[in-house]
Amino acid sequence: MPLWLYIVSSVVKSAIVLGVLLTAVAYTVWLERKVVGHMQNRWGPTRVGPFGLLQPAADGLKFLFKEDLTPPHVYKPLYIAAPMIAVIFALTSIAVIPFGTYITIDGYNIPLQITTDVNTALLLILGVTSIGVYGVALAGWSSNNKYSLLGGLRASAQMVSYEISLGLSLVGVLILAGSFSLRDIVNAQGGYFLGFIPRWNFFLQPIGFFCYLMAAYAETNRIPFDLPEAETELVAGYHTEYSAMKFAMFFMAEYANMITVACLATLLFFGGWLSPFNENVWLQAHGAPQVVLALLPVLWFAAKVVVFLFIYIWVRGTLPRFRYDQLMAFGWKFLLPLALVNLIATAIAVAW
Amino acid sequence: MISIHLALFLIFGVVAVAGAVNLLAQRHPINAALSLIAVMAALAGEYMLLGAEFLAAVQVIVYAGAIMVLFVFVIMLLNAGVEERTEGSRVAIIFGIPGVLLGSILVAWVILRYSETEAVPAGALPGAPSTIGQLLFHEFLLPFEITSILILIAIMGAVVLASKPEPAAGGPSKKLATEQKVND
Amino acid sequence: MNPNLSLWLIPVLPLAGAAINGFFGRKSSRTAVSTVALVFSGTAFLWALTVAWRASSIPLPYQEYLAHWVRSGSFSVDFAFYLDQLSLVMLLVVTGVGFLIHIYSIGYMWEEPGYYRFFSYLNLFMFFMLTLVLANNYLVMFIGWEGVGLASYLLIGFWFTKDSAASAGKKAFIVNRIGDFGFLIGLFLLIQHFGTLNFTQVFDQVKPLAVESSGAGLLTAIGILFMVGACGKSAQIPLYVWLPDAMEGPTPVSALIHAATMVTAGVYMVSRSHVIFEKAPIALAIVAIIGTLTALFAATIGVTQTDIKKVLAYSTVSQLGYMFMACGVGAFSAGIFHLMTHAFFKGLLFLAAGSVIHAIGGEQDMRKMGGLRSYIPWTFLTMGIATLAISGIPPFAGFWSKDEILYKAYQTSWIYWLIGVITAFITSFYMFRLLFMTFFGDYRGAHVDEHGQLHSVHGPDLHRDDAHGHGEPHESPWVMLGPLVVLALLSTIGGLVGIGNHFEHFLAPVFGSEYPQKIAEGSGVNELLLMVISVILALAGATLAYVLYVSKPELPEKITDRMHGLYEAVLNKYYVDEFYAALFVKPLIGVSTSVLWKGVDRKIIDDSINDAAEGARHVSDNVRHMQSGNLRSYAGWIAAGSAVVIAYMVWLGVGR
Amino acid sequence: MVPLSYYLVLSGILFACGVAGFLIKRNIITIFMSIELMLNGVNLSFVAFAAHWHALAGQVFVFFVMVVAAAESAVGLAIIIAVYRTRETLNVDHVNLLKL
Repeated sequence: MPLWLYIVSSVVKSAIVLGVLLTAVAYTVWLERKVVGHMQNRWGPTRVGPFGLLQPAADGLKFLFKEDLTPPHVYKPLYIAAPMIAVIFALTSIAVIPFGTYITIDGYNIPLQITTDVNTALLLILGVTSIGVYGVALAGWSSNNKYSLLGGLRASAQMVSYEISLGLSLVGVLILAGSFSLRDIVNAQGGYFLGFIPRWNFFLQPIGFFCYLMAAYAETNRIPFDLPEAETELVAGYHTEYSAMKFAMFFMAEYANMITVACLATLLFFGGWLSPFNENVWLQAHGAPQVVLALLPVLWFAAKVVVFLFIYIWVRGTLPRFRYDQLMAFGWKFLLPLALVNLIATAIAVAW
Repeated sequence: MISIHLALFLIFGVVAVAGAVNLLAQRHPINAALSLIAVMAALAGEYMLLGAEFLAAVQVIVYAGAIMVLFVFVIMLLNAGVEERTEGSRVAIIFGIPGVLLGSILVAWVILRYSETEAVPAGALPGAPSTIGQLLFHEFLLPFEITSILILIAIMGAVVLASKPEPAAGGPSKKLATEQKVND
Repeated sequence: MNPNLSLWLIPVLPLAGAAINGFFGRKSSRTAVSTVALVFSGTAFLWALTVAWRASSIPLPYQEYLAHWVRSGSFSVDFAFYLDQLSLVMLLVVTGVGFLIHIYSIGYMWEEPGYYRFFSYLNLFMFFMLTLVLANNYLVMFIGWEGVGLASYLLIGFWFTKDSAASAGKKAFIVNRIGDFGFLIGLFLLIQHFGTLNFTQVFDQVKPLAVESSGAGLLTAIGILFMVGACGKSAQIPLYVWLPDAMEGPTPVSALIHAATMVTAGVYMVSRSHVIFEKAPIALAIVAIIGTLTALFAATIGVTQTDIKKVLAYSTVSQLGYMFMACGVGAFSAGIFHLMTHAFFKGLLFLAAGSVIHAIGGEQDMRKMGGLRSYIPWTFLTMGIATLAISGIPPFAGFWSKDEILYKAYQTSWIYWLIGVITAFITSFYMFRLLFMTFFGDYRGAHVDEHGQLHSVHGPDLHRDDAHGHGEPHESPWVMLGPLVVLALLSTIGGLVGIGNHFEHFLAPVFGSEYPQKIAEGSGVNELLLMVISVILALAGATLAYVLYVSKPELPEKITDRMHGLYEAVLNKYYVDEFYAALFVKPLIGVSTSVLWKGVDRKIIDDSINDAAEGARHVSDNVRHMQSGNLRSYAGWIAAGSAVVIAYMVWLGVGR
Repeated sequence: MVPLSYYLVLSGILFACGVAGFLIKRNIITIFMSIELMLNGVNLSFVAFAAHWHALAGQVFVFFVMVVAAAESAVGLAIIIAVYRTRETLNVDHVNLLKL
């Protein structure tokens, strides 16, 4: 592949992914409001556009034009840097996530992924996620507000704790795939059990998936693990002192993280872009255009991600918040041992 | 012409050195911690250049993601402030910085003067996770097990040291959780 | 292939007895203590007999190697034993007489506190004496040499609560040290010049050397130094002064250590080193002169002593002089022969004296005895035999050995002979004086009514609780009389082995055969004449004693009155002790006090140590400020140190 | 292509900065971070040497260094908390009871 094509394709891919991602973030917010609204027997946003579809745009505009207040006794450099750190690292992790197979342009296979297939993609995502803690923690500390500080402390402790369970829950999948490469992991899930059940890791690793989901919810500070921003205790937690675009950045970071988690869940446990049905073979046999063949997996991928986002919102609308000690006890005394048992069982099974 | 490899090396190197110097210059521990994170991230980049992908990832996850989080956590917990200047510190600065400068210049000169100038190609030694794992669980199994015991001891030691003199009944403290993270 | 004689058992058995009694004796009954002591020393004696029997069938000398001791460069010393005819004789004498005295001691010491201690010491002495006798090199011999000194010290000071006993012990020890000093220097000379202390190796190297007849040389020096050591141990002029004082110890100790065995160690050592002495005529002459003079000198003192044990002590010194005289004239086998017979009769004399003392409740002054013949007939009988033996009346043991010595002395020089014969006359006189004063005439002592009162005035047996409660002198129990009888028997017939030079032939492998040939040359008539002269003189001495102390008891007073000055001098042992005190002890104490104690010890040693401590305190007082407790200063020091190391490495690298 | 010595120089500079930080910093946490900086400097030379000598063991060493550093910082920070609890200060110059 010539260098220019590499650069051009990278730039184009980055632009598309970023655009899609930000839009997705915005519409996840809309989706959440809508779903939660219906769950709570109300309508959610309805006024702006049909079904309130333009609501995200209105919100964005509002954030942009609101006055950006900076409280007087904050530690300014970090106060400003914190939301940036949060959003940057939230968006970075999407870079290594593959959305589909390849597009062939002029004889060159261009992977549907911003970077090339990195051998240690999963590790990079974990690393970037763990760095994401700094955004929350620094925001809480630099605000010079005790609620914020408590929120920041809670967030860092919580995220650091659940990161272990998160990592361990993935090791089972890694053992099955034998690689850190997300593409390899997805490809390892091709095929069917008994001819019709997709060979997804979910069916092999149900406990692993459960652990992953719980840890991921905690990592993203979502209900029922949203202690860092528990409004009944800490006003708004680490972003109490933030407003306008800075506040929006935290919001974006949170939803971007949700999407990353959903993508990972899809890739690791639900076959990524692989279809549950065998329609690709059928389509190829019937001479479907190449573009369709290339984009159909992306569609499958997106569909699965949306399902996960819906589950996120569903959980939010259903479950109450943990108490902090319950949260820690759950993480250390239940989730970690469970993930370990799962790991050992998987290792033994594979060794057999 | 500077190769991309050298350019990347220089970029990461400059970031690392800048972070290190900033660590010295900053008086607030949290800034120092952030500088150190920058150094570590830059070093992860250097590791990538040297082909040590796994180490680069571990560097980020363990150092930047766990150890430094722990530092930041403690700084926040103790609400560490700007360090005050004292007589001793001035003496240390007057003698320490020139000494260190002199020392590093000397070492650098010696290394550059006397070491072989054989170049290290980018990604010269692919430190893939699988090969590292092979090595770790075969040749270095005993050290690996010993370090795991070390970590276990460190966990218990940290819990004992950091727990309040009167152990509170009930679930694990926040501290416990944080220390345990190091096990990653 | 040499048979294994297990020589090591002989010394180790008494050591075991000493250890058992020493560690557990305090809590044990007297019966148990005596059983242990007797069993171990008796077994040693039996084993010695076995060894003697088996030794007749194997080639001597026999060596037994036990362990390394010193390994330093080419110089090495082993724990090893050596058995030849000489050590065999000594072995039998030591274990045999030692065993008899052990038996005797049971009766004699029964009432004493510290009974176990006594037997522990006694067994310890046996161990060291046997080590001395069996050693195959000078260093192991020296262990025994020092060990018997230690045991002697402990036993002399057995009644350590009594001042005179304690100081007598110290005196013995210190005087012995002077002798040991000479011995040690002799050993150093041996090491320096021959590189070994092993008897056989030393003698093999000495044998080819020329006789130092023209002037004094290395061997002469070694010989004289050895003689100094022997003088100390065997109580010869000028170091004899400790032996009379050693009589403060219990009588069995006097018999065993200060008559029969330990004091003869010097004679043994000189005989053992005969190869060296034979090459050094001057040293040999010195031995002879010292021996002769001591014999005469001690005998004259013996005439005036009234303490029964002191008389015997001077007699011992005198007899040892005889032995050295024999060695000095090259008649080593005669010396050893006399050593053996002397062990019998002098041991007997002391034991009998002990029996006498026992009989009259601790009295030692002969002036308070007399007429004991009828009270203690067995003691009288045995002591009479011993007296006959020491006086040289045939056919008792002393006659044969003394005659042998006098004959050999005559062959070397008639002066030795003359003095020897005069000494024999004096010996006969004072021994019969002792016998007559003790057993004849009327009992002059007080009848003991109140227990202990009399004892507190006299005698070393102060602590004895006189449980007999008698008013009359009484015969000793058979446990004491038994050894007396056995020794009397030996004193009677022990000399017969010397007839026809049997003993000399037996020892010939050790001492060589040159002297027997000389004897063959000498005329038999001459020997018979000398024999007759000495017997006549001995009988004359006995007769004189009878006249002075039995038939005309008032005569001695007159004589002493007339010869007042001389008598006083002799009575006070020629003022030798006082002379030594003035010449050595006082200046030594003065110098020690003024120079060594106040000068060296206080000013130099103490002050230097104190100053060093003070200085260290000052320095650390200043240095400790470096230890500021400031973490970063520590870090600075570490950094500076590592910088130095790095700089050094760099310099190494650059300078390469 | 980057010569090995460049990596070594970079590692040396980082190490020297760590030493300097250890010496001139007063805050005990910062001092701790300086130690981590030194460890990182050493790690870099390990990795560079591993690449240079084609010996993967160097990377494994770095792995161990990281593990030990993690244990060390856990205990160290716990100690710092304990010290702060009793001394109410993080300035090492004020924590100087370790003297006569």
